[in-house]
Formats: sequence, structure tokens, C-alpha cells
Amino acid sequence: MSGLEVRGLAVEVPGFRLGPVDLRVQPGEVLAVLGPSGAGKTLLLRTVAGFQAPARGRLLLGGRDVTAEPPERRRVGYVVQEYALFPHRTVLENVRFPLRYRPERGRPPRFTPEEALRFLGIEALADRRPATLSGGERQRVALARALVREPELFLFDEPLSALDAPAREALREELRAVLERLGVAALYVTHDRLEALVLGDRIALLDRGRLVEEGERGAIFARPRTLFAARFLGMENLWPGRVEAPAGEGRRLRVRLPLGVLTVAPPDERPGTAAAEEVWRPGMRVTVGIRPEKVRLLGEAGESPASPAENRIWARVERVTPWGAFDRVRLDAGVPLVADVAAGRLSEAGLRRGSRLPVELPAGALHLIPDDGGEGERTDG
Amino acid sequence: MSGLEVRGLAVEVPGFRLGPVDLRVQPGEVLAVLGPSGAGKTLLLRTVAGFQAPARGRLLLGGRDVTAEPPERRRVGYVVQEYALFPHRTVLENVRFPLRYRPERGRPPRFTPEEALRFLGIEALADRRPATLSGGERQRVALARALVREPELFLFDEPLSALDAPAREALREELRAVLERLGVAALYVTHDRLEALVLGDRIALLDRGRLVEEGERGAIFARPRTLFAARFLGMENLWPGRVEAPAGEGRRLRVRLPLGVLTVAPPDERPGTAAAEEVWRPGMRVTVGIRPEKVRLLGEAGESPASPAENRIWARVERVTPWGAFDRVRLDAGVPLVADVAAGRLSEAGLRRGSRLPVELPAGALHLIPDDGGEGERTDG
Amino acid sequence: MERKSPLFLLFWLLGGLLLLFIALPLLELVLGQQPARLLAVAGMADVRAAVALSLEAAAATALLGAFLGTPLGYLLARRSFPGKRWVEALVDLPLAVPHTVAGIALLFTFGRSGPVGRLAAAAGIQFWGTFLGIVVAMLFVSIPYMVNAARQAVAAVDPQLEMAARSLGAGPGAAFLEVTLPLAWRGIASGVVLTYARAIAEFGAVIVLAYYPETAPVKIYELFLSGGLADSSAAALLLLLVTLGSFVLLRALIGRRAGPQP
Amino acid sequence: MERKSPLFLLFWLLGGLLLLFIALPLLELVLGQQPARLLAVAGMADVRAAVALSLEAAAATALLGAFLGTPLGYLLARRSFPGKRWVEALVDLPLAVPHTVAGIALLFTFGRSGPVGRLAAAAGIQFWGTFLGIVVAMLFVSIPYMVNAARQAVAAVDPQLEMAARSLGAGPGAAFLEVTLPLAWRGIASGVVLTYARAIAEFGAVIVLAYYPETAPVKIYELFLSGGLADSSAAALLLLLVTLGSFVLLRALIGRRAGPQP
Repeated sequence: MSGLEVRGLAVEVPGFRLGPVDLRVQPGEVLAVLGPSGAGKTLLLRTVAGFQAPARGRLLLGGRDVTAEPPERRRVGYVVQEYALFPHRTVLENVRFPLRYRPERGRPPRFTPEEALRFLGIEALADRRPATLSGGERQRVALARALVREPELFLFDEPLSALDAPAREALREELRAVLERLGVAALYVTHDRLEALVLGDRIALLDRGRLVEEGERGAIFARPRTLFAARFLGMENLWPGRVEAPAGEGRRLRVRLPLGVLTVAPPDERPGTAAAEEVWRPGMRVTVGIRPEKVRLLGEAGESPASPAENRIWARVERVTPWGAFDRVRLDAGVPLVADVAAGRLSEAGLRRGSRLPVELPAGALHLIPDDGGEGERTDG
Repeated sequence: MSGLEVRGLAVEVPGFRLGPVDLRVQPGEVLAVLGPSGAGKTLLLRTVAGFQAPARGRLLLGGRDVTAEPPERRRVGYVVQEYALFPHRTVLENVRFPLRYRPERGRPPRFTPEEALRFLGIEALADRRPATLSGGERQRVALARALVREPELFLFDEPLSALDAPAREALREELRAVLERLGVAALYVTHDRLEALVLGDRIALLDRGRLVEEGERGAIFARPRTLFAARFLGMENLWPGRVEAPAGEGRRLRVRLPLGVLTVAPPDERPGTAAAEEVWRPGMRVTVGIRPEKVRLLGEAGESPASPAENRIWARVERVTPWGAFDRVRLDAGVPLVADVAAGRLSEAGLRRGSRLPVELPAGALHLIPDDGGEGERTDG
Repeated sequence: MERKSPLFLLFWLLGGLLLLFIALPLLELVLGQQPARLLAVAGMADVRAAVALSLEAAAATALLGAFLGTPLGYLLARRSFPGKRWVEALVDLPLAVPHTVAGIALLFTFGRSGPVGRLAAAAGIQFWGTFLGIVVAMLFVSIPYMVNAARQAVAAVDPQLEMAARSLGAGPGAAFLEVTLPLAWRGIASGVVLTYARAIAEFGAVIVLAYYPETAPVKIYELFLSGGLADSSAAALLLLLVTLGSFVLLRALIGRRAGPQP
Repeated sequence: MERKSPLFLLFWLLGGLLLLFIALPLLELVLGQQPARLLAVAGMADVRAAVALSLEAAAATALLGAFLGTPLGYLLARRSFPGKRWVEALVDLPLAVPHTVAGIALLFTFGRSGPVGRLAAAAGIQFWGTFLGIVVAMLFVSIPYMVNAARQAVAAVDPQLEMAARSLGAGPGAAFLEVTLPLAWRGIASGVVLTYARAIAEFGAVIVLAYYPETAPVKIYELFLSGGLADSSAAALLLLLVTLGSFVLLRALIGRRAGPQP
């Protein structure tokens, strides 16, 4: 296969152990490796780039085993924080750099330096020095330079984390667009869940050297399988509960929580796995979670209950914090409850601190996490 | 008056000139000073703290003229990036530090060190060294230390900007809560508009040493008076236009824009200013803006047109970027159009890239900015 | 993964050669001694007096250097003032002054007919051929080390800490003594050790300004001229061991590598 | 707003005193000369030969030092290896070795009966009393400056730039030559200038290993012993001017302050 394949990779450096890690990145796919600082993200990236020898395991790049190859024999486009442009050379000289080390000098490169500059819309910068460029221009030069290397894989090591918020937002979208146009495989390391969400087709979650969870970006945000993932990905509402009984129809369950008994509708399991009734047995201890943007405040203007009276509770508004396009509302429903609502809708509906209002927790938005331990358990407390 | 009063303040350093700046901060009020890097925010803060002598103007703190006083004679709680805790002292020693330099040794301090630690819930950290603390713990220690100083004003110099996104979000909310409980005057400098929005009761916008605009946080976000403010505060949709005629009833106007003629309903002007019809004369050149979260996609699930057929245009979905609690939708309506919608609602409604759908730009959400120049003009291009 | 390229093999080779060039002479000095001779020389009263004098003068120089050099280091790290670049150049100047030239220049100033010498003579103080003269010569050649170490130590302390102290009510002096000095002291202490080492090593400036009383390097040279290599090398080894011993002891006391970082 | 506290007034006072201590002897050396005597000494063939020899030997030392010291500086900046702390201590060692001790240790090794001396003699090369011996003595005392300057210059180049070069296809040698060296060269060049200045200043180690041919510091000392202060101070001023002149010229060539930063 093409792209990247990581098999049973383990890396050991003094005081830290990474792995074993198994990963695949297909051409045209971006895998975001997300985790807190100290999780081993950069170590993983440097091992793939060839700057760190693994203790065990294999790395395949474009189907070729490169485990023993030095960095200059691996075709990777390595893009780091602040972009590592050569400051003593012009933009064009930077972009030409890889050409001098091509083993197959006969064949014309897939991207000439000039084509790479044009592809990224920065022909006009050719004679500038990196020090005179803006953050966005540097990112484009770094991408152009990597393109001329004809990489089989792009590696990104938090390229945006040194930028301030407005620049980061703009470059994040631009990078996404460029990666889509290129259709190359990429591994993108970040500690920022929003960056992982914007840039990753799939997300792999790394914690203290271990690959905790991996999945399609929508799935891993909506249905994390561990408490660690749920917390790290911003599922603000998480309560311990116990499965009471199937709720009658189909896959619906009733779960007892600190704020009462709620109906939960787990999504269809994937083919080949057990049906919901069998997985979630009555009496089982679980954690129930709901993302704040899925919580519906029924007093909110324009909101009407979807299925009447189901999972409806009363709560009091404790604090409303503006958050840009939405407001984060902290409520007291016996237990703390966090909801995100469109900016200003709450005050338009006449609700403020101290208001009591009905809240709906849609059965389909409630998510179950088993309490059988795993990576999540350690952070529970 | 109590709090801070800045009158005609001008500061000159080699290569940069700040001011003249006039500001007031009342007790219990947080004024966020927002601006891009290089705007002079930190210089302003250092001048208020007493580390930089102004070229002109006066500073009043608690009604007392402190323009000529050195920093140690001004009662300010100065909290900087990474918090500047004394690394060679324990938490308690840090918090006790200001007591040794109190001029009025007889009177008991309003907060003893122990009370300050308790107020911030960090009694347990008293014997720890700063190096062993988390970011949130450091913030609390810095606040406790400043409290013992009995400041008449808190000064914050981007304390959160060195933190990563999840920590920043958590500490932002916590800081807001502490400031509300204290009810002290505060000046909060930041380049992050979200931080200004969360923490500032009022926001002052600084650009290249000049105070561009100042106002209540909701007003300045919804109704910026300059193009610079509109852009910097995230009003993504801004189009040049020309006033056609009053739209009949009351204050409504008709404005010709690249995407057609729209009805605009400017909010009531404040008492004492001219009525809308007089300010926005037919033929006048204006910029019309709308915040992305105010744009209504009518194909979106659960949305129904508020006032039928008014300001309705057709647009095609170009790109949908997940943005956490919402999705940012870039549309083509002849001109580019940006809308923020609740996360996932677009795909729930079966809309994706290439879909065409009706879009409503509510007349009350459209905002007018005069083209008569001012600070905004320079960034127009 | 770091393969050995031909260039880096050459680097290791050249680096090793250089290390050998430093280590071999010192090893030879140790291995070439007859223990009996070493003991005999160590028992000579004038050799012992010379070594003791070197240690005392170097210690006095280092302390005086710290007292005079730390304030200047602080000012260079924290303040901007007109002519700062010239002051920095002046501080570094003694490094570029050949040692005997320094000695003669000091003799011109601190000698009996020099401006400082005459003033001092009126107060009954003499530099030429005295302990004070040795300290003056040692201080002149070693002061750049002290000032630059202090400057770097102060510069490494975040100025925001001083600003925080000021805002919490401490005056500028209190902020220095309570915050900057405790945080910079290790760096300043390394500067003191470095100054001490440079002072004990000095020969050219000392021999011109104060041949007598004889410091150890002067005594070794005298033995070399009169008695040849055997006695002088025994004395040299003795001085080297005493110097390195005190150097290592001082480094251990301040708890970190105090080597120079030019 | 920065008020003068009593502590900082003391700082300015002590700092000024120290600057005066450096400047005054050099000023005295200049002002105390009779121009006629200076011209006469400048016309003496042996003085001119000594100055020229000093310049040549110091230049040779600086170039040799750069060739041998830069690789070691690179390895210390970029690689970790067992015993690295000992290697760093060894590199700094010559700073703590008294100058005449260094001369005697070098004589033990490079002299006629020393291990290197015997080997070299078989190849017809002699160190004792030759140009080569002068260079060996100068190199020994100045090598820490060169290695540490190169180490800092390399350490100041972001290692990510080398990694970027490697990932773009350059081998380790090419990454060094194309990226690290061009970015570090100014720092390395300052090290060369520093090494040159330290080499030209040396007296103690040189006079033991190679009294003849006479370098300028040796010649000045000889004039001081024989003719007294007048001739020797004229020669001293001459050497100082030539040394500082070449030093300033080199600094200007590399385009920045090349002073030591210990």
C-alpha cells in the first residue's frame, strides 16, 4: 500500500517510553495525532521522520520499509513550528533546496520550484528573505519547499502553535484547503482539539506514550470510547450512572444518573459487534456524557421540544460566558450542566443568571462510556 | 472618583508613540484593552504601573494623582504573562512579600496572606515552590499575592497567552469569576478578542498607539463604528454599499450592495444624537456588515424565516469547517459570505458542499459603518 | 539513526586530537615527576610561601572583583545609557592587552612616579613590589570575566520579577536585594571562581609590577631559570594541584559547572 | 520614573571606579610617552621583528584553533556522548593552568626529551625555541575560547533547521555545510578573533617554551629588564596599538561585536 504504515512501533528515550503504536495513513488522508503535552507526539513524528531510531517495530512509507533509513532517504515533508525556513537564503533558494539532493536527477520533478510557488500563490515572494515574511507567507513557503521534495507523507509538528489566535484560525483553514488540493497523506500533531477537528480526517489520541483511541473525527468527538478521550475532546457533561433496563423500543436504554433517570439511544453498533442490548446490560456501571452544544435550553428563542417530555429536566442559569459565536451557559440541575447556545439567544429570550428553565437532553445525543477501566479510568477522580 | 482615570496620556519611546489616551475604569469594572501586537498595549499598562514615564498627561488612581509616583507607591496588582512568581520562595513567602513594604504598618491588612490563600482556595499550596505548580495554581498565587497588596487597580498583561487552549479557556472563566467576586477595577490587556469578550465589561481597541474605539462589550462587538474594529472583532462579512432611500417605516433604510438591495434597520441612536434618517442620507457610501453567527441559513434544520422574503438571497455552500460548538460555512452569494451554524445542523439538514440554499440576512442584524474615513479607512484595501 | 558521515568522522578525529593536545602535557607533567623530588620541593619554605601568596592574592582579587564588578555587570544588563557600547568595549579591553604591556601600563600608573602611586605613597601605601601590587595586576587581567559573568547572571533573571517586586511595594534597592541577587548569585559565584582562576594563572603583568614578593608562577619561572626543569616542574605540578584543587572545591561549593562560557 | 535609589548610586560609583581602573593605565601608557622615543623604538629592527612575529604566530594559532576547535565545538553543542561533562571540563582546563605551569608542561611534552618532541625530531621538526613552539604555547592557552565560542555559535542555530535540511534530502555533512556553518560563522569568527587576541597576549607559556625567537611581549620584558621603563613602555605602546588595531580590524570584518562573553 501507499501512504504510511506504522507497525508495533516502540520508542524509548531516557525517562519516556512510546508505544507500541499501530497506525495507517492513506494517501489523501490527514491523521491528526492529538494529546496533551508530554504525550509523546513529537517523538512519534521524529521517529517517522527518521531522527529517532525505534526500539521495536517497523515503518513503511509508500509500501517500502524505511525503518533503517536515515531522514534524507525518506520522502517526507517535515513542517515544524515556525517553519524552519533557512534564514540565510531567499524564498526561491529555500524552495530549490531539495532539488540538489534528488537521487534521480534525470527525471523532471513533479513540482518544479516555480510550479510549487505558483501552486501556493507566492511567486511574488521569490526573492524575499524569510525574516521579512508574515506567518501565512512562511507557511506557504514551507509547504512549497516540502512539495519540491515530492513527499509521500507530510509531517506537521504543531506548525500553528506559535501564532496568535486570529492568524492561527486563518492558517488552519488555509492549510486544510491546501492539503485537500494536494491529496497527499499527512500526519498532523497538535495539542489543540479544534485544530485536530479542522485538519484531521481521522484523529488518534495519544496520552503518556500510549495510543488511547483512534477514529474518524466526527465519531471520536461524538462517541469517545474512554473517559480520557471524552474529557480531552471537550465533552463537558459527564455523569456516573447505572443501566436500569432497556427502554422498550429497540436499542433504547434507561439509565439512572444523579439528575434522574434518562433515556439513552445508543447509535447502531457497527456490523460485527454485539447489539446494544447485549453490550449495555442492566446493572452495569457507565458514564453518560453529552456535548454542551447538544444540550437544548427550551426557554431559548426558536427552540421547541423535539419529542415532548422525554429527558426534560429543570435547571437554573448560574453563569453565561460569551464565547464568540456562542455563549457558554453553566447551569445548576442538581449537578453542574454546561450548554452552548448561539450567541445572544439567551438574552433575547429574556433569560439571565438565576432564571429557571426546562432543559432537554436528547436521547440520541447522550453517549455511554463503559466503566470497565481502560485508559480512561486513571483520569477519573 | 475611585478606580483609574487616565487623562490625555501620551508616551514616547524610541520609534513609537502612544496616545493621547483618555480612559476611566470604575471600581468593579474590567476594561479590556484589545489590539494587535505592536499596538502599544503593554506600554500603556507599564505606564499605568509606573515603569514608564509619560511624555504628557495625568494618571489618577483612587482619585490621587500618581503621575510622578514610582511603581512601589502605586497600589496596583500587576499580573503578567507566566505570572512572575518569585521562584526562590514558597507560595506563602510570595504571598507575604507585599506585607514587608506596607507604609501603614499599624492597620491590619484587608487581606492577610492566609486569607488571600483561602479566598483563592489554595491554602494547601502554601509550602510549595512555584516551579511545582500548574498554570491554574500559579494564576491563583499571583492573584493572592496581588490581593495582599490591597490594590486599587489590577493590571493584567496577557496573563493567559503562554498557555495552551484548554488551560486558557479554563483560566479565563476562573479569572472572570474571581474578578466579579472581588469587585475591583481592572485593566486587562490582550490581543485575543475572545479573551476581551469574556473578561472585559468594556473594551478599548488600540491600534498603532491610538485608541480607535471604546465601548460596552456587547455594543462594540455588535455595532463597531470603524472598519478596523469590525475586522478585528470578527465581523467576517463586510461589503461596500450606498444608501438608496429610507425603506418607508421608521428608521429602516434600503442599501445597494454587491449582492443586491437589502433592508437595514439600524438600532435606535442614543439620546442626544441625530435620528437614523438624518445620519444615513441617500447617496451616502457605507460599509454594511453582519456577524457570521447572525446569518440564517434557511435550509438549516429548525430554521424558519422570521419575516418572509425580506433580505433573502440564494447562496452555494463552498466549504464547511468544524469549529467546535459550531461549523463555519463559507458560501458563494455572488460575493463571499460566511455563516456560523450550530455544529452538525448543516449535515443533519442534508446540506453539503455545492448545495444551494436560501439565506436570510436579518435587517436588524445588518450593521452600517460610515465611509467617512477615520481609523478604519487605512485598513480598507 | 545518526549515521557516521565522513565529515563527522573527521570531526571526532580532530576533536580527539585537540583533547589529546590539552591532556597530554598535563599528564606528562604528572608522570614525569620523581616523587622524592616533588616532596623535597613541597618542603621548600620559599615554594610554599609563593603558593600561599598566590592563593591569597587570587582570593583577594576575586572578592574585590565581585564587589566592584557585580554593580557594573548589573548596570550593563539592565540599564541603557549613552556610550554603553564603549563601556562594553572598555570592559573587554584587558583581554586584548598583552600581559607584559598590562604590567608596564600598571607600573606607569601605580608605580612610584605614577599618578595613583604618588597619591598612595602620600598615604603610606605602595604598589610596586607589594601584595597590593600583585592584586592590582591580577584584577586588571581578570576583571572582564567577573563583569561579563555578573552581566549574564543578571540578564538571565526575568526583569518582570523585579517589576513584580516593585509593584508589590519594594523600592529599587529592595527589589535587587530580595529578588535579583538571590536568583543571580550562582552565576555571579561562577564569575568569582573564574576570576580567581584567571588571577592565580597570571604571570606577565605580575612579574613587571611585583617580581617580589614572589607568587608561585614567578617562583616556578625563577626555578626554571636557575635550577632547570626538574625543580621547576615539581613546583609547577604542586601549584597545578593546589590550583585545580581549590578550583574544584569552589565549583562544588556553588553547586554547578563554573567553567567559562565565552 | 526610574528614581535613583542609594543602592544604585553606589552601583554607578563602583562601576565608574572600575572603568577608571581599566582606562587609566592605558591612558597613562599613551600620555607618558615622548614621541621621539616612540619613533626611535619603532625604528629598531629587533622590536619590529618581534611585533611581526607576534602577529604571525597569533594569526597561525587562530587559524589552527578554528580548524581544530570548531569540530569539537560542534560536537559539544549537538551530540550527547558518555563522558561529555569530563570533555567540557578538559576543554576549560587551560584557563585554570598558571601560565608558567603551562609552559613547563608543554616543554615536558614538546621539548627535546618529551614524547612529541622526540617523535617530531625524528621528522626534523623542533618546538623548543622555534615559531612552532610559540604557536603550540599560544594554542594551549587560547583553545578554550575557540571551542566555547564555536559551541555557542552552533548551539544558537536552531537544530530544527538541520532537521529540515535532512528531511529535504541533505545528508548530515551537507546539512552542516549548507545550513549550520553559514548561520554559525559569525559566532565562530568572533571565537577566532578572541583566540587571536588571547594568543598575542601570552607571555608566561611562551617564554618557557620559546624565549627565542622573541615575541613582542618577551621583547618588551627584555627591554624592561635591560633598559628600564622608557624603552619598554614605548615598545609596549607600539604592541598595544598594533594589537588593538588588528583586533578592531577583524571585528569590523566580521561585522559585529566580537568581545568575549564569558
